[in-house]
Amino acid sequence: MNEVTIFGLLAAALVGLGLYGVLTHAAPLRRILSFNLLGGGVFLVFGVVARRGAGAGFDGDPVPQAIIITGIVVAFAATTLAIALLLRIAELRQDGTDD
Amino acid sequence: MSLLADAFTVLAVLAGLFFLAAGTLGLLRFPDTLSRLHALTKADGLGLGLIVLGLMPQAGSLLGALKLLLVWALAMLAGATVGQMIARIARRESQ
Amino acid sequence: MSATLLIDLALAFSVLAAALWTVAARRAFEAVVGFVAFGLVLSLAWVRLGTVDVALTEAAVGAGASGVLLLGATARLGAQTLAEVRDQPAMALRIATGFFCALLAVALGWTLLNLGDPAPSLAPLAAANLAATELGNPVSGVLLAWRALDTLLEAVVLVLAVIGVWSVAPDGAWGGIPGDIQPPRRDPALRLAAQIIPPIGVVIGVHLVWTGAEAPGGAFQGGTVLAAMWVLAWMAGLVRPPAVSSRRLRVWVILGPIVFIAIGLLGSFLADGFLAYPAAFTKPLILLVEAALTFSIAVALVLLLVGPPKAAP
Amino acid sequence: MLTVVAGLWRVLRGPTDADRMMAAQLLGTGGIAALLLLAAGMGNGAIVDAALSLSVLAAFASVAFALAVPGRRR
Repeated sequence: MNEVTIFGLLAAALVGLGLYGVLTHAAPLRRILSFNLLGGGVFLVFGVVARRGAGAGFDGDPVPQAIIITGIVVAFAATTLAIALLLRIAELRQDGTDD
Repeated sequence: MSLLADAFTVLAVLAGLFFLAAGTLGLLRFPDTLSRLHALTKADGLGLGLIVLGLMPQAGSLLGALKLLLVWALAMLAGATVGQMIARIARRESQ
Repeated sequence: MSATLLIDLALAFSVLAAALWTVAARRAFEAVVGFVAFGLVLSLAWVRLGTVDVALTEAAVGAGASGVLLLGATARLGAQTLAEVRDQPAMALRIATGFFCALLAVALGWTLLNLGDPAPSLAPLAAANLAATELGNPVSGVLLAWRALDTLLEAVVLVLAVIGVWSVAPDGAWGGIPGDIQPPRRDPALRLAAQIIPPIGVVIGVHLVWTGAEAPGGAFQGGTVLAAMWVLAWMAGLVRPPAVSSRRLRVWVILGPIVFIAIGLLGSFLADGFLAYPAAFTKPLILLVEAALTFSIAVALVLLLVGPPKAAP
Repeated sequence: MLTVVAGLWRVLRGPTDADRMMAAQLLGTGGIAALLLLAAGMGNGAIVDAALSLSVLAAFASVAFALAVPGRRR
């Protein structure tokens, strides 16, 4: 048992949980949340790989780390876009029922 | 000297953890929102403050110690602001 | 059982609990609270994995910026989130889905536990390349020199996201002021905080970018902190974003990628190829790119958080 | 430190609405405390920077919390 084992299992559990949420939730906001959980799990997989690749005086392999950072930012950009679409749809729907 | 500093660190950090735990307990056990808020803000400021105070001798440099102080100051500011806002919301909710 | 093992177990358990809460919560607001908590503990987990750069990013983007965005969305959606909970799939279907998701998780976990030994690593290569960049932080080195193309595309993705968010604006509001027009908040405590915290936050943001060359930190983390400070002032009603049609604003958004590409093109004339740095100026050029990127990232994040334009110019 | 992390968990599912914000606030403080202790424990000064940015962003996020709640009439 070490941190690689623990967080590796956590990553797997998060991927499963996130996927379940994406598939079973009807509300778009909850799907977006679940999708981000799924993403967190995938990033953790990379993190575990980075940790296993520790060497050359570093705590972890810097290449997967850089990719995680890129991934987090891109995931955030995608989330904002999804939220903007969601809010706009909600707005249109409200206008429709009011008329 | 360093033994003294270490002892101080351990004591202060333990005290800080105690206050954080006490605040958590208060948040769980107190009957109404405002007294829970009361418990929280004290625990927040004092608990984190004591931990910061305890870790300062270990920071190694003046700059490092100042950084720790800044963390605490920011947390206090946020705590005070949010405490105000939560109280206002709690009052509105109870009306 | 050593102390660190206990901490790791507690952290992993907390992350999982927060994730479960996020999926299982009944109200959307509760789910978002769970998600913010998830980001927070996950960033502690990153620290334990020895990836402080990622921990910084996760705390800033994952918990901070995403949390604010999602909270704003729940507040604006209001009652609509309640109505949609009713059409959940049937119990049998949910159980089946759960089963297959669990199967996937077990398979993934098994694979992760049985990865080949010795672990493949690019760390020695990265270390060799790091010397050439004169940077002290391997992750920054990878982001800005070795895998610069990824980072450039990432910055472009942010610009595209801004365009995407703007494009869902109602036709009448195109070119207007982004975000809801808020009445200035009559909350003195908030006003005070929004006047005191941003100056400190800006210093911290710049500090994060600057130390990014030597220690964990960098353009994305620093840029997020800067963006957060501006949005804080916005939420307190102290500042208003410029209209979307403003040329100055648009220039700020694309400044980072433009500088990056320009220096990259420079590299193809003066050095080995596109995005390669001339050996003598590697570090100053990297710092220049980082500075420009920071501004653009900060502006882009602000615009993403504030949302599409709502009112006519 | 363990007590902080574990204790905070029970808070999140605690009482209701305004309380939930307090829980988040306490969680932020606990997270900062945990980061500072980790920095000392792992001997890595850079983690203090993480705590620093977390403390700025915690302020930011909790304000957003406070603004998000009054919009909801319960």
